[in-house]
Amino acid sequence: MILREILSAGFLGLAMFFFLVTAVGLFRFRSSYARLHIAGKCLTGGALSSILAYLVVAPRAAVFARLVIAALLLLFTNALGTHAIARGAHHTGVDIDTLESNSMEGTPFDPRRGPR
Amino acid sequence: MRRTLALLISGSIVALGVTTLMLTGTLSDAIRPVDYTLRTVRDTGAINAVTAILFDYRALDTLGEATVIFAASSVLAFLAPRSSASMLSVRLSMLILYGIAFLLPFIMVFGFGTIVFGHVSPGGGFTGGVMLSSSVVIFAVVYSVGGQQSYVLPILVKKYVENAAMFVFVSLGFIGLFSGGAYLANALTGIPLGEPGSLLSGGLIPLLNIATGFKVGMGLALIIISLFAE
Amino acid sequence: MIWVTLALVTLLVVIAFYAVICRSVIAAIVAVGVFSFVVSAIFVALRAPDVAMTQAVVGAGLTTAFFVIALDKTEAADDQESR
Amino acid sequence: MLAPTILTGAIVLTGCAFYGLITHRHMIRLVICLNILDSAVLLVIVLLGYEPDAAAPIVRQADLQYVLGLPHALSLTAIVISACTTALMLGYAVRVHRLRGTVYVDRLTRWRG
Repeated sequence: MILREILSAGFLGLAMFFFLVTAVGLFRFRSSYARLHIAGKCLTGGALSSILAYLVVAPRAAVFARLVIAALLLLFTNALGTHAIARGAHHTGVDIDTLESNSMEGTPFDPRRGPR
Repeated sequence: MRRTLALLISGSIVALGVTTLMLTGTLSDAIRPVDYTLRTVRDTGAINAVTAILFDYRALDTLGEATVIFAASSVLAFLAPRSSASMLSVRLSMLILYGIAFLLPFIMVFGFGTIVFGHVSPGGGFTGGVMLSSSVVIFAVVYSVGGQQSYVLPILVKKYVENAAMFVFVSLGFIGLFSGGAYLANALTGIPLGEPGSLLSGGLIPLLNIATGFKVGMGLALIIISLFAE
Repeated sequence: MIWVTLALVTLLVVIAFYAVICRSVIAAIVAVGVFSFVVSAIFVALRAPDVAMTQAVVGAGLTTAFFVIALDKTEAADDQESR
Repeated sequence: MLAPTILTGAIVLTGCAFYGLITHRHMIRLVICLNILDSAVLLVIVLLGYEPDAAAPIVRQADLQYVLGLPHALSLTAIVISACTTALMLGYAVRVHRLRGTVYVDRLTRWRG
């Protein structure tokens, strides 16, 4: 019992590390594709780690099965969503070296000017 | 000028609220919850007290709520002209098309499961219906590239399903009236309640759950299709 | 548990401030989606799992889709006006 | 301790939403502010039934203390209704934009001859 709880705490620590890396990366990177990259990779890792942390202390078999299905679907949909957003950004003309502003205000959307 | 006025008004709202809170204490001190949850299980046979309240004690309110959804979808369908506008101008990649096709059955099964198991676990007709309609959103976004708005169900079929679910709900209420109870009565009409906690329990509650789920799902799907076609 | 809820309420207020203050509309829409998720987490802390599920599905899924569709419709016609 | 925190949060959210409702002129921003106001009201309603050290209102054992289920049912109805009204308001906004060419409220009130 003790071993499972220690393992669960370790997985939670791993998830915290992944989420921290994701947050830092989202603020530090300036290009859209780099931000999508860190959102697709490290966020999946963090979510999977936090699911694993509950998986090792799951009380019943039904909870275990649901968590496995949730983990598989998460692994699938996160990559799919990142791919869709990146493809949409590519089609609307966001370049690989277009840097975004990091300010709190955000830039007002101007359809005539466009990102390029 | 306007910003100053807004700051003044919202600041006075916050100050007034916090002052009232500090003067009167918290709400939980004033109102003591009475424990009637166990009585809910005895009365209706459903172990989820929220579903029991929604579909037994306050079932008439649920009927009115379904009417509100019906009215909203009617008004939106009246506003939208029947044009074949499409959301996207870019063709989606093969990865997304086949990935969503793999993913959609899971979403639908989850929605139907939430509806059917509504009286023994968290969930119910409203939540499951919204999940079903979100699968319609995915259909409309992903598979409506060529201006074809509803890929799986035509709009007319959605309307018929919505009306049929409403009819089933209303006529299930008449069972209680004909057997000597009130409208939408459950246990008073002599329907066997079953063992609490099993799937076949709660008398009329699972049937009303299913009818409400189809009603809410198809109503919200019609609203979404109308917003798309606007 | 109490500290988690306190942190969630603080996060909620910050997100609401950002959704009201920020300049671009699409940022406000995304902020409202995140807002709904935080509200549903608070509902879980208040022991209301039904309300939390419904809030997560409606607020973060359906309402965000409504907003994005409406913004797309209004801005597409703004481009034609070209004032 | 939990109830005053959430009540204060709801009051601040109300002030926030009113600030947005007064300052903004974009219709979709107004609908967003109404959504925030709605969520603040829902928090207070759900808090009405809360009791410390009580379980969620799904009866699995007979000797537990459960939170009140009635506010949950009412707020469940309110959430779905708020989704419907949001869709209705957005539909009107799109319609107004198609008819008058703008989504800004102060440009709508100007007389066009």
